[in-house]
Amino acid sequence: MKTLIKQDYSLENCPVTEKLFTATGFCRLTFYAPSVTTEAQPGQFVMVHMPASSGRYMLPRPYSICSVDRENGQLVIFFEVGGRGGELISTVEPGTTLRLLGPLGRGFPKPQAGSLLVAGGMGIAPLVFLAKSTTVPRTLIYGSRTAARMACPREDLDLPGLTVVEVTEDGSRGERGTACEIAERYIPSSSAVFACGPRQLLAALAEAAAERDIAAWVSVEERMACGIGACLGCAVRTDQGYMRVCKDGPVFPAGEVNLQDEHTECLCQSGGN
Amino acid sequence: MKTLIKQDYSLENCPVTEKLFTATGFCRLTFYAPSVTTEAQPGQFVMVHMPASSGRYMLPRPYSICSVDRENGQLVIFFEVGGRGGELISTVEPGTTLRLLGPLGRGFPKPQAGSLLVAGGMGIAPLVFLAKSTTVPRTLIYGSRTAARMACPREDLDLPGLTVVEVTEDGSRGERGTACEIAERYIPSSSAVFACGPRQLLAALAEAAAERDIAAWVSVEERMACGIGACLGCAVRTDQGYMRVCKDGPVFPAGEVNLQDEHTECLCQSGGN
Amino acid sequence: MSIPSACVNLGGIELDTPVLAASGPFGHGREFEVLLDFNSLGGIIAKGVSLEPWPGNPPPRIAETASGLLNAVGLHNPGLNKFIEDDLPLLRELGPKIIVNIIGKNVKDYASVAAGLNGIEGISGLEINVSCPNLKAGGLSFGTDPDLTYCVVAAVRRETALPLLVKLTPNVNDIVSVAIAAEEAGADVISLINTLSGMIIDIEKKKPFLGNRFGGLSGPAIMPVALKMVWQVSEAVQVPVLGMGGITSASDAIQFILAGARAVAVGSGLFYDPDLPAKITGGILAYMSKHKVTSLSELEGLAHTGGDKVEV
Amino acid sequence: MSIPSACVNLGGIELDTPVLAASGPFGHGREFEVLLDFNSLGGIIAKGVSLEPWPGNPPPRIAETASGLLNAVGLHNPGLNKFIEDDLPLLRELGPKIIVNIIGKNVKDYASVAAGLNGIEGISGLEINVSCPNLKAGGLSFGTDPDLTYCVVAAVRRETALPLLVKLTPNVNDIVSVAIAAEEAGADVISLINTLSGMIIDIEKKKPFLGNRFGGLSGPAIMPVALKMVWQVSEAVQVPVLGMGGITSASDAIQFILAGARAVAVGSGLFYDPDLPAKITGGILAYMSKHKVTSLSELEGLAHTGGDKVEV
Ligand SMILES: Cc1cc2nc3c(=O)[nH]c(=O)nc-3n(C[C@H](O)[C@H](O)[C@H](O)COP(=O)(O)OP(=O)(O)OC[C@H]3O[C@@H](n4cnc5c(N)ncnc54)[C@H](O)[C@@H]3O)c2cc1C
Ligand SMILES: Cc1cc2nc3c(=O)[nH]c(=O)nc-3n(C[C@H](O)[C@H](O)[C@H](O)COP(=O)(O)OP(=O)(O)OC[C@H]3O[C@@H](n4cnc5c(N)ncnc54)[C@H](O)[C@@H]3O)c2cc1C
Ligand SMILES: Cc1cc2nc3c(=O)[nH]c(=O)nc-3n(C[C@H](O)[C@H](O)[C@H](O)COP(=O)(O)O)c2cc1C
Ligand SMILES: Cc1cc2nc3c(=O)[nH]c(=O)nc-3n(C[C@H](O)[C@H](O)[C@H](O)COP(=O)(O)O)c2cc1C
Ligand code: FES
Ligand code: FES
Repeated sequence: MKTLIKQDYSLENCPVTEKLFTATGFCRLTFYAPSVTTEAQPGQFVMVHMPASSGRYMLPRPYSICSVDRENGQLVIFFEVGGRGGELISTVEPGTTLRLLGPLGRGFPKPQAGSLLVAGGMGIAPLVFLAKSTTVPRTLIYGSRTAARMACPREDLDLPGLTVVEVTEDGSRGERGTACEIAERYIPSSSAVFACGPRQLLAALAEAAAERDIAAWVSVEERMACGIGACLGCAVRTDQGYMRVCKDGPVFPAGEVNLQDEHTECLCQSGGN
Repeated sequence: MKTLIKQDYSLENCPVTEKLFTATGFCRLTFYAPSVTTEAQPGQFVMVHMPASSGRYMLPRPYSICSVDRENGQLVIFFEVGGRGGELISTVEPGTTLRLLGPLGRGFPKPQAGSLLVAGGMGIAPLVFLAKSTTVPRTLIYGSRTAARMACPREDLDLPGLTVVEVTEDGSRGERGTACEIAERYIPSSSAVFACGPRQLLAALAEAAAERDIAAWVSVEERMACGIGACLGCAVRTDQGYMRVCKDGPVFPAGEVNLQDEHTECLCQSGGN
Repeated sequence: MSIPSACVNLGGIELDTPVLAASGPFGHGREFEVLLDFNSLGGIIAKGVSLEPWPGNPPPRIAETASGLLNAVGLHNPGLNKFIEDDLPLLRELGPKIIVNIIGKNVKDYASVAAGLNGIEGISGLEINVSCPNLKAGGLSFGTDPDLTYCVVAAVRRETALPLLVKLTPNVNDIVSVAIAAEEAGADVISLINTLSGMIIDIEKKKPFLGNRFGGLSGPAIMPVALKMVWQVSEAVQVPVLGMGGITSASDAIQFILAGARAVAVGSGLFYDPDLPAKITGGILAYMSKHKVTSLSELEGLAHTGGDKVEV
Repeated sequence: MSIPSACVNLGGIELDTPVLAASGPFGHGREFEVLLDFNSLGGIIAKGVSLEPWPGNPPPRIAETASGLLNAVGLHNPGLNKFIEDDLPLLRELGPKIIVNIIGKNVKDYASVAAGLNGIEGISGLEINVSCPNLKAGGLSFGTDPDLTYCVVAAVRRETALPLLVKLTPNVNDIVSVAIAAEEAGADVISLINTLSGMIIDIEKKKPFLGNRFGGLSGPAIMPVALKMVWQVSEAVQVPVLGMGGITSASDAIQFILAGARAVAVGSGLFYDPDLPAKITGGILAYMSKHKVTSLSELEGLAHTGGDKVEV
């Protein structure tokens, strides 16, 4: 008979040690969270609970681990203040605490020399951690609609061995074009692709990599409730049926996950849990 | 044909100018609210809306006007932080604003010499305003369970012509007993009674005053939604059927309002608006 | 590109904006007079009026719940005659179209209220509230049964030539069958939803908090339930739908329109913010501009066909 | 005075505390292992299990609403065999009593799941989820009809000697008649409520947000609705009631007990705070001490008789 495997995440009250709005609407929060940092791997994420003082019943929100300082137990998340949850989280001041559940999910494999990292918009968050996890020669394409939304501070990307290619759709910073267009130029000469961003970007990259038989890994997002694999709320369609983004992902081999998910037929009239 | 009578209340964003916790759990908030203070009469109240930042859907809360400084447009409310609404309101800091709807309801008539004012607990709030509205000789009985809950600062009651009698149930401050017991001693020699506090207190005072044919006015509380007489949510049983505490009250002639309201038969299975 | 228009025709009632005040919270409008910009309201649905005065329920009548409001006012109203004498003249002067919500304890009462409003100036429509307790059926409401709903609506239809809205209760197995019954009986508009039945308990006093024990739940808490019913009913009936239940923003209102509502009503949201109708009307117009839509008919029910397939 | 005890007997199942994990949010418990003090949980109701694996609904499956959670997981589960092999062994080790929630697309399926669980160690009871779509009746759920409910419960009753909970859907006219049907068919406990049916719409994409369009609403938003149904059902049936729907505090749980519940279950509240069971159990004991009550049976349903009349 199988015995229980202890999970390696925990839910802890973690003090915020630093807050920075790196651009209008983009917030970088640092926590003292040694319970998370010791085990955290690039591509993993945390569920951030709402400030207790809000008194509101709201689900915790998933955010990628953007970087860790293991020695000092510091953990960084980086997010766009898009909705009510992000807004509430961005109001906390250093000194106060938030509950963090993590580290969660399966991260990226270790990048080899010649790896191509592709970030669309906030998809940069997990790729910063990934880029920092090695010093082999590697390239990061960081794409965004426009310069104002290129919120990740440039210093965060000044890493040994890392070539950074910036691209904006309107050409307001770096090259003009989409991350995908630029990436397609680099893919043929890359050893593997690691990507995070909008679904269309991931889908296009997956296709381009598959054509050339290059391994590709994508981090996907889905609405979550538990974040730990219990509720089956964060399903994504894969070759093996629905899998859980929070537990079986968020990083999947690009070829195994359905990235074009348009909704299909619906059976269940009454909703159904 | 009747024409519309313009109402004399308004809903305005009013800056908080001062905040004081007069005792643990008791908050006194001062607003700059000239739209309310010019017309406000003792016994009237305001509906205090929740801070916009709370983002929560919550009804505004009714609080008596505790005093006004008409010249400077200052309005004071004084409340016990009992529930979620009061808690939120008590978190606002001077400089921020809250929406106030007021002045609302019918207040007390003008007290003549020899009037007896009786306050039970937070019932003190409207009686401070009433006591301040005149200088004729008058007596205020201020009762509370215990000294720690006697939250109204003594200075607020140092008024020309006002005799203050403090009473606590445990004798920890002033006389020992209930406000009602003490009031019964004063009623025979009083010209009229003005009271605010728990229902049982009001009921007992109403009876004692009626026995001696002394006019008595009570301010009653009921759960409110609109505060302006529209929704019929704040009904209290009176001689003329249900009346609205917010519009027909909160001050009623003691003899006309049912102060013992125990619930009666319920017809409506489905709730019914 | 031409300027978007917020006008709609709600079952024969021309509205300048698709936002109405729902029956009840607004009372008879007088009290909100100074708080609200009446240009932003297409119509006002007066609080339920019965033939004779109804006393309403014992207090407390109001309780707050998580993102919701529980009320047990009990359809307290002054009765038809006083409504016509005291309230209607004032209502008429406010500007928006007036719709009178009518209630009764039996079919005849409903019909009599409708008849009593014939020939009275300034009424643009009637809304039948079928959520009233049916005294013959042990207090269960008419609106839980398609046949009873048909009876009430047909009886009122015989008495009035005014546009007829029928307001359904959500406390049912199958809202669609009730809506179809109402339509067959002559409804020009289906209004939904009324409040969900609920209660809370005072754990210190160890008894129900509300004087009537049970109350009706409104507010944002119920919005997903309301929206689904609007979706289902608008698929099943030909007449337009007036959607309501928990609307507190333009984005909420737009959800109802995309789900199939011709117009929306705001109830308990008014307690929270009397500027809501103005904000909603403004927000709908802004959305129309952004999405390059000039008439609300282009948005009505659009979510059923997956509106985004064509646009960028 | 003696120490209050939180033990209850729920239809033959002895629970150390009256707080259970509701079926679904908790999955099969494994993931919550490190987050939760299992001493504070009287029982765990496993997520719905069907005879064959069910794939569940297309994503997105989760949306947040005002004080509520809308889910359309679609009863995704690995099927009976895998449940017995993979999940049950782990569940058994957690400590609390295990109740298995069973689902089916027709009466036979329900019965087969029950039969398949006979003789398996470590199961203290079965909970029939009658909210499943009945494929024969166009997808309407079994639980909206008393007769269908009776059929399902009776069929499962014939297959099992375990205590039988029947979990009702709130999307009905009259919950009482369904509860009575379940009792007559052999239910030992009535569980209520399951989620309210609802939806939300993405106004940018102009289509329903959830992959399945419709979902089930849970969380504090629905608590008043749940509480009223517990009140009504507990008056009408002899068997105990397991109350749930929106419980996020001890005071919520106490409201359910005063309304007539023998025990309570916590569902989506666990997402918000895995410490809830501990806080609720602790809060109930504190309330019992304060109110000088040593057994929960003294509180069960007390609000029906106006419990405060005797005390000070
Ligand atoms: C594993 C994972 C890692 C993530 N990492 C980051 C990160 O590092 N930085 C960052 O900015 N965002 C990240 N996200 C997305 C982030 O979780 C959502 O933007 C956030 O939950 C939105 O919450 P809100 O309350 O601010 O907005 P809401 O009010 O909830 O919604 C605002 C918008 O966000 C979208 N949204 C909400 N939740 C999700 C979700 N789970 N997935 C996709 N879209 C969603 C909604 O569709 C809506 O348009 C991640 C998501 C996942 C699943
Ligand atoms: C005309 C009027 C004037 C008032 N003046 C004052 C005042 O000057 N100072 C003051 O402290 N309080 C006053 N109250 C009572 C005050 O409105 C309530 O205590 C307040 O609404 C509670 O809100 P909450 O969110 O803090 O508590 P909630 O979480 O809403 O409830 C906490 C407790 O307060 C009680 N409560 C809530 N609303 C009311 C209400 N409308 N009437 C009676 N009890 C209620 C509840 O029964 C509950 O026990 C007044 C009430 C009215 C009707
Ligand atoms: C205090 C109150 C009184 C109401 N009175 C009536 C009424 O008289 N007739 C009616 O049809 N609906 C009545 N309703 C229901 C509302 O019109 C509306 O259907 C419901 O509140 C849902 O909308 P909301 O969430 O915007 O409030 C009342 C609602 C409230 C809160
Ligand atoms: C994600 C999720 C999955 C659920 N799955 C089931 C299920 O499999 N079987 C069932 O009977 N109820 C299921 N439910 C309903 C819950 O058990 C519970 O009845 C409902 O959520 C109300 O309780 P709550 O407000 O505490 O969540 C599910 C609920 C949620 C939120
Ligand atoms: S969020 Fe619950 S399983 Fe992934
Ligand atoms: S609170 Fe609406 S009528 Fe008094």
